[in-house]
Amino acid sequence: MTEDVDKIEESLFEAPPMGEQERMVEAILFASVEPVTVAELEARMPHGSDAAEALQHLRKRYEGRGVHVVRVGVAWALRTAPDLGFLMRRETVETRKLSRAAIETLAIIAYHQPATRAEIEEIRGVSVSRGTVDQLLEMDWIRFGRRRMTPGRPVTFVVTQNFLDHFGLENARDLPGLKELRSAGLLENRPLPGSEPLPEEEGDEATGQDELFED
Amino acid sequence: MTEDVDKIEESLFEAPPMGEQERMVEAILFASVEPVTVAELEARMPHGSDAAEALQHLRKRYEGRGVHVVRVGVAWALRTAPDLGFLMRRETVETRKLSRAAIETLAIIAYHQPATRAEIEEIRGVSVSRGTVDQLLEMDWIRFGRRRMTPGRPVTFVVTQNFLDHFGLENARDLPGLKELRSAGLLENRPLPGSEPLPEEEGDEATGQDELFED
Amino acid sequence: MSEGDFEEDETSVSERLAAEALIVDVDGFEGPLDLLLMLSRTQKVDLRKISVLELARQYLAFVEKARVLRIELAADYLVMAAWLAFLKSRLLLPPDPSEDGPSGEELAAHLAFQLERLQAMREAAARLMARDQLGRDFFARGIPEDVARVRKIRYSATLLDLMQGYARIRTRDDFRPFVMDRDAVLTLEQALERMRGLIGFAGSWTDISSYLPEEFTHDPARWRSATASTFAASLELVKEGKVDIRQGEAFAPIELRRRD
Repeated sequence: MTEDVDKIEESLFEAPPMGEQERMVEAILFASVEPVTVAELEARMPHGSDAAEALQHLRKRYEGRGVHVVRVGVAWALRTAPDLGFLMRRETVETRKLSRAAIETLAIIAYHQPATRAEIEEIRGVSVSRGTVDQLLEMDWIRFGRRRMTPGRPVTFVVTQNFLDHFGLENARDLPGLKELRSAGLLENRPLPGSEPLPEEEGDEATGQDELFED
Repeated sequence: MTEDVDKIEESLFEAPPMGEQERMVEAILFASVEPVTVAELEARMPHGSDAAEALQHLRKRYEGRGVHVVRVGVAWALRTAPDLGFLMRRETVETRKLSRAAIETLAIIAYHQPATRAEIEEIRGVSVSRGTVDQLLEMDWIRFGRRRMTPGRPVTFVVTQNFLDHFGLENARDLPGLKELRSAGLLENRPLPGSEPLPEEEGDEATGQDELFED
Repeated sequence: MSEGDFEEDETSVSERLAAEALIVDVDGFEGPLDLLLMLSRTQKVDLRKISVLELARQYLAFVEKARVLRIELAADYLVMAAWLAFLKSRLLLPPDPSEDGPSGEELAAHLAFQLERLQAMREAAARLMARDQLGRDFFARGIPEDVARVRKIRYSATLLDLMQGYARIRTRDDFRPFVMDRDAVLTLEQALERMRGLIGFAGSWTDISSYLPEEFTHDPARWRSATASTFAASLELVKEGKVDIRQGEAFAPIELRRRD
């Protein structure tokens, strides 16, 4: 430490060589917790130093490097090169189970497509939240189908190729029917009398499902 | 964002040129306060990158500069050149003053690691207070090593990467005077004549300092 | 402790002052080994050439003085004093061939080793602390650019989830209004009406469970309700003289037959 003080005092009379000044600017910019002005640099460097010139040398030295000397207002700082920003992100993938509402909405769309929001709500017996539909759209498991040619021309939803890929289905018609669900023990209760017949038991189902493959 | 992802995916097939890899290592080390391991570097760099080689290039490039590439155990970091410390008074962090007991305990662990509490006490001739060990653990300068395979399975202490970083050591073998102390037999665990030889004497000494580098 | 007195007389004024400072500072010592190391410095020789006998004398004199000044010494200082007294006797008396254990010289050598090792660790600690230190002499990046942790949430669902979800909706168990729950109940009237229509076919003994409505046999709640009401309806029909009813034993099937 005393040596350093000597060094400073010595240099009261003679500024260190520019290469040395550049090193100093580099170290100060590196270690500072905020951008540093030229005046601050000079206040910390040995007397007679020319921080502005040292900065220009340093700036040139870092051209094209992974780190740049950048101007922040009236001050200077070192920053990683913008094109390497992708290195500063660390992606962690977290797997979460889809909510029950989302699963049911998805199932209704898959079995009844094209399905309007009103139809989904009617089948589920509760309203479908915007978030649920948005989530499924965002996951690219459903997409908008053609509008219904009914009053209000409501949008319809259909499942996507991505959905089929995820569930290992050739097409949505491969979804197991209620009979299979029952034999798989998934259906313990019989459907209520008066509830809609299963899509695959009805003729219009075929036209519905075809919509998926039209565009 | 998506461009970056594309970039990464593209490079699954071809690693970027070494100059580009060097820039990446530079950017990552610049951005981080903590030393970064080669494995971490490679995990963040495009597939197929050779961070170890890029590090060697980078280290050479920073030779004699105001900032150095330093090795800390199995990790790497950028640190200002020690000769410029006098410029950084403003950045100096007041470290908690360590007691004499804490400093000696730290040195004994560093030079004898892995060291049990009993060994530390044997060397210092007094019991080691819980507070001393806790303080060193809290500063992240020591950590628990493997238990000794001796009766009672005592815990051992070893120094951490943070310790190496703080004292500018590449690894624990670089401790000042380590070789001399060892050749003078002063790192041996010599039991009191006539007493039961300490079981850990068996072979443990040889592995002692090396333990740090096993994991 | 005449030896201690003798030694005190022999010591110079400065050494006496040093010895007194030791006493006053007794709390400042990190145990008896530390004190011994301090005392050993008065011999002004390499630790390897130290006179352990002399050191033992100094230590015992110190302990004696502390006793005179009524300074409470921690137990480990006294343990060390006892050990040193033993060592001293070993070193001074001719070896007793009948006695086992290490010689005085061996014990003295070990003590010297301990002192040397402690001294070496002290010096190593000092050298360590004299190194350039992070945050004092060299510095890490002042404005770290933290790695943004992008947490990507991937939602998962299996085909089974999808099927179960759909099955759940189709059965509407969860969404049926409360009043609809009466559907799980077969009333006596309903059972009776049903039985009247079916009883004509019961020419031989028939288990009454075969009269349960088919759609009521899968759900335990409905099954219970239907069984109870069908049984009650059967008794009503027996009362009306339309059927006979029997049960072989407890828990055996209850059977019906049309009464002709």
